[in-house]
Parts: sequence; C-alpha cells; structure tokens
Amino acid sequence: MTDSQPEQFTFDFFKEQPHIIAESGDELKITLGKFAGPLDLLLYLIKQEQANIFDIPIAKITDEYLKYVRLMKSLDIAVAADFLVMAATLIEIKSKLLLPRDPFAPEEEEFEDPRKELVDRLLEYEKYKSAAQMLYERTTVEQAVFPRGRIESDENNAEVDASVFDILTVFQKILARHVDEIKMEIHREEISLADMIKTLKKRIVDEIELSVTAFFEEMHSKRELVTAFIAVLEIVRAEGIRLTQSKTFGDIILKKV
Amino acid sequence: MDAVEQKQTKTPAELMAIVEALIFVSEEPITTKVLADVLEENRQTIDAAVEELKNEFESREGGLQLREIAGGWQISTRTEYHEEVRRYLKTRPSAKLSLASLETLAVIAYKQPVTVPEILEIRGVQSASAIKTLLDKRLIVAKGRKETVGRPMMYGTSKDFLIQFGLKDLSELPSIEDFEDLAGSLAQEQ
Amino acid sequence: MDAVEQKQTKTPAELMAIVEALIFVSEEPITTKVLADVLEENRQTIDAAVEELKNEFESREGGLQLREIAGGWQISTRTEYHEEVRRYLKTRPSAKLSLASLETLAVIAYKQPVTVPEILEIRGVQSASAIKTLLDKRLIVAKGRKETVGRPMMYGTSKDFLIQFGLKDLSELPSIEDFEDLAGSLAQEQ
Repeated sequence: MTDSQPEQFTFDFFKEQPHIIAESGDELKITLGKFAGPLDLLLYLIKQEQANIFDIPIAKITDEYLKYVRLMKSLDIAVAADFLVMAATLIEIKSKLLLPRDPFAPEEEEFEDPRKELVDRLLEYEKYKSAAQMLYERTTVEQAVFPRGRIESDENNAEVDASVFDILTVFQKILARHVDEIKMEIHREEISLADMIKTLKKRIVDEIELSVTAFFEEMHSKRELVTAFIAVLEIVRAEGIRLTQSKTFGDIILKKV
Repeated sequence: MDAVEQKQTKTPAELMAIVEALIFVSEEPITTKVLADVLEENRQTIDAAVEELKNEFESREGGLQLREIAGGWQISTRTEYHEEVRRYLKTRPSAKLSLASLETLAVIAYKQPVTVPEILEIRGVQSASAIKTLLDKRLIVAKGRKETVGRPMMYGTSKDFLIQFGLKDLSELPSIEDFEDLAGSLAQEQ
Repeated sequence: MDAVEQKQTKTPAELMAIVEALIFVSEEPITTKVLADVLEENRQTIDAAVEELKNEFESREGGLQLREIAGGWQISTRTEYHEEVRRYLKTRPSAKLSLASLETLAVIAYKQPVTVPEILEIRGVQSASAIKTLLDKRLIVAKGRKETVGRPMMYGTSKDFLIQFGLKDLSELPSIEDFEDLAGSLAQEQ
C-alpha cells in the first residue's frame, strides 16, 4: 500500500463474515470465554503468532483480533465495549504505521513508534496477569489447610465482622423495605401542574368558595405546595376565577365569577 | 484396588495424625465409627489410634486435651487454663456487631444526627438495645437534644467509628452513588 | 501483688501450654501482642513461647500445624491430610475465583490503595463485577477516597485476603518486578 488511501477507520462487525468459525467452532468457543479482557486476547494472539512483543506485526494481529471480535458477536457472546475500544486503537495504530514519515520532519526528532504505548500497556498488564496466576496457585495450596471446627465459645460471638461496605449494604436494604412508601411519595410529589389546575377547578365548582390556605394545607410537600401556588395564579389569570380577601392578612377565598 | 493399596501404606503414626486432623476440624465430638468409615479402617485400628493419641496429648502436657464426650472425641482446652481462656474471650477485640446493631449503626452513620424515634421510623423496629451496644462499644455518641416534642437525644458516629472502619472523615463513607457506579458499569459489562 | 506473684510462678512450659490454649480458642489468627496483653507478659517472652511451640508442632509430626498468618498465629490441619479432611467434611474445594476476579485482586493487592479507573487502566477492561465479587467475599475493603476529580473510592486488600491466601503480611507477596522478568522472557524467547 502507498500513501493513496489508508484503510477506512470505520468497520462493521455485523456485516463482515467470521473467518474462523467454520474450522473449529467448539474449540474457539471455549477459548473465547477465557479471555479476561482485550489485553489478554492481544497477548494470546501475539503468542499464537510467535511474534516479538517489541515488534508486533500490527496488521496481522489487528486482523486476527477483529476476527475474534466478530466471532464473539456471531456466537452471541456479548462483546464488552472495552474490546471494541481496543479494536479501534489497533486500527488507528495500523493506519499510523501506513502513513509515510513526514520528509520535512527535523532529523533529530525521534521517530515515535505508534505501537509503543500499546506495548507498554501489554507489558504492564502481563505482570498482573502473572501475579494473578501466583494468587491462583496460593489459593490452591491454602485450600488444603483447614481451621478447627466451631467450638462452644464461638457461639457467643456469632456475629458479623463489618466493613464500611456492609454498613452501606445494610442501609440500602433498610431503604428497600420502605421502597413502596417512597414510591408513593415520589408519585405524590410528581403531580403535574395540569392535574393540579384540574383538581383546583373541580374543588371550586364543587365547593363554590374555597379557602386558599386550606387548599395549601392539603399539600404534602414543598414541591406540591409550589405547584398548588402556581395553579392558583394560573387559574385566576386564565379562568373566570376571582380571589377575594375580606381583610388584610385574612384568608383568601377562591370563587367562580 | 488402588484405595486398598493406599490404605495399607498408612503407618500407625500417619493414622494418628489423620485422626487428630479429623477430630480437630469436626464441629462436634466425632465417633470412632465415623472415623473408621471415613478412613476405611476397622474399628479396632481406629480405637487403638485414638487411645494412643489420647496418651500423647496427656504426656505432652500442652494446652489442649483429647476428651471422650457424648460418645465421641473432641479436642478442647485443658481445664487448668480456663481462667486465662475466659480472660481472653472477654477482652477479645470485637469490631463484630449483630445484624440489629449493624443496621442501627448504618442508619446513624448515614442519617446523623438522628433521634431514637427517627431510627425506629426508618428501621421499623425498636433499636434501644442496639443503641446501648453501640454506645458501649463507643461507635456512637450523643449529639445533644433535638428541639422538638420530648426533646429526644440525637446520636451520631464517634471518632472510634472512623478509626475502626478506617475512615479519615465521614465524607469517606461509601455513598449510594459509589454502589450505583459499580452497578452501572456492571450493566454495561453484560 | 497477687497478680505479680501468680505471673512469676508460670514456667516456660506452662506459658507454652496457655499460649496453645489461647491460639486454639481464638477464631482468628491471634497476635503475640494480644497474647502478651492477656497474659501480662512482655512480647519477647511470648514470642519465645510461640516459637518454641511452633517447633514442638513441627517435631511432633501430628495432624496439626502452627502457622503465622495475617500477622497472627493459628492452628490448622497439615496440607498432607487434606484429602481425608475433605472426605470427612464432604466439602469440595470452594469455588475458585474467576480469571477476571483474580486479575483484579492482583492489581488491588499490588497497587493499593487503588481506584476503579486505575484498575481499568491496567486491565483494559471494566472490573465492576469483579470488584463486587471481591467485596462480597471480603477479600477487599474500601480504603477511603482519592482526592481527585469525583473523589473515587479506593480499594485495598483485607485481613481475610491474607488468611485465604496464607500470607503473614503483604510484604510476603513476591515483588511485582519479579513478574516483570517473567513477562520480559516472553520477548526474549523470540
């Protein structure tokens, strides 16, 4: 390839046909489930290709990687967003490598290998992957060791050892017990202005004279109160409703004209 | 065939060791019949091993004894050291809380300062004894009285609470959002 | 006066026996500090008694061992007899952690205190469900918040982590650089 057109950045996982599936579907299915993430998959592919991690044949590895991702899709394995992010990263690196070097770039400017960041991440990740292996081996050994059975004095102390997350979890559970009440509350609070106006109008028609104070006192929350207040203003402005007040600071009565 | 082969290779010392391990992990006194069944040995062999083990425990004069109790065998501390054992059990550091105490502590931690009636309102059960436990353990402290009917006492978490749960200050308590963040990205993963 | 009198009468053998009894009754690994406090002895005396007891357990070659774990001491069965113990308890090896959980745990163990975004950075994949699992299994705990945008929770390993992985303390973990050599060898092979 020359500098004509670098490969397209966008790709469609659904349109492309999986290439490997026909050969050894079962085996792959098993392998696929084992990858702990995109870096894990990449390491696997690099080893498969027997490639040098410091000189990754990016075009080949990208192709293989995309094949796997498509395969996961075709096998109805939910592909985590992180796998797609890595696919995009690989394609970007691949296209960068295809771009010719700027001939006018100053000589002394070190050519930054577009793969470097990825290699660093892979090496860093691999350390933790090995550490995970070590932990796995440790648990295997530890599972061969047993503590004593419960004795009488344990009974007096049959309690839980709490962490802060236990406190939070417990608190959430308590809140969950009230979930119905809370739902009702939310429901009540979310009465719309239109509904409030409707209710108010009906009350004025039914009761002929309605005390604003009494109406406000029926509200359950500040928010409802505000809605009620706006409803009163709205009804006075738009409908044939009058506000009357017998004396200053006295009760305000709503009345149909 | 293999099992038989393997069984025959067990020396009396090995058998004693295995019997000791089994008695140790058992939650209740273990009978020689059960031991014989598990180890696929005859009762006499096991009886002998247990008897030998008992003698060893006695001649060791350590802190433990092997006792026959309720038809089975059990390892327990020697009666001579019960005073020290009792003293230890009493001073045992306990960051441990019953569920009732933990619930009450959770409500106080997240709603502080909070009164007993308010805790009742949230938990839906009386919390008086839990509050007493938490006060005894110094996990909560009184925070003055609420200016309302009856002027009930308000409670909040203490400095000891922060220390025991490894928090710098109350803002370090995990919030519902932290959990939702976890739950949120969990949904994404699936 | 009485206490002093009593203390002085304890022979090293008695002290060993009492230490053994207390380690036995304790549900969790017990530290020499706690032992020293309960027995009103100095740390050196207790350290020596524990060390001596450990040697005795080793030379006895019974079914039990005395081990240092999670900063304390604990009696447990010897690994050699796990098959018989498991057969008796009718337990199977407990469910192993998933690869994702193990990786996440490894990152937390070495990078603690560490936030969720930092774990994502290293693993390259969302780790929320793994973190939830590890919290549920009490292998990790919250370690306060990081003073950065959004004040994310930080996580670290727990005492249960040390117990379940058979570690005296975190320094017993091989250093992460040791794994670097391992990772490097992948490149060298080519």
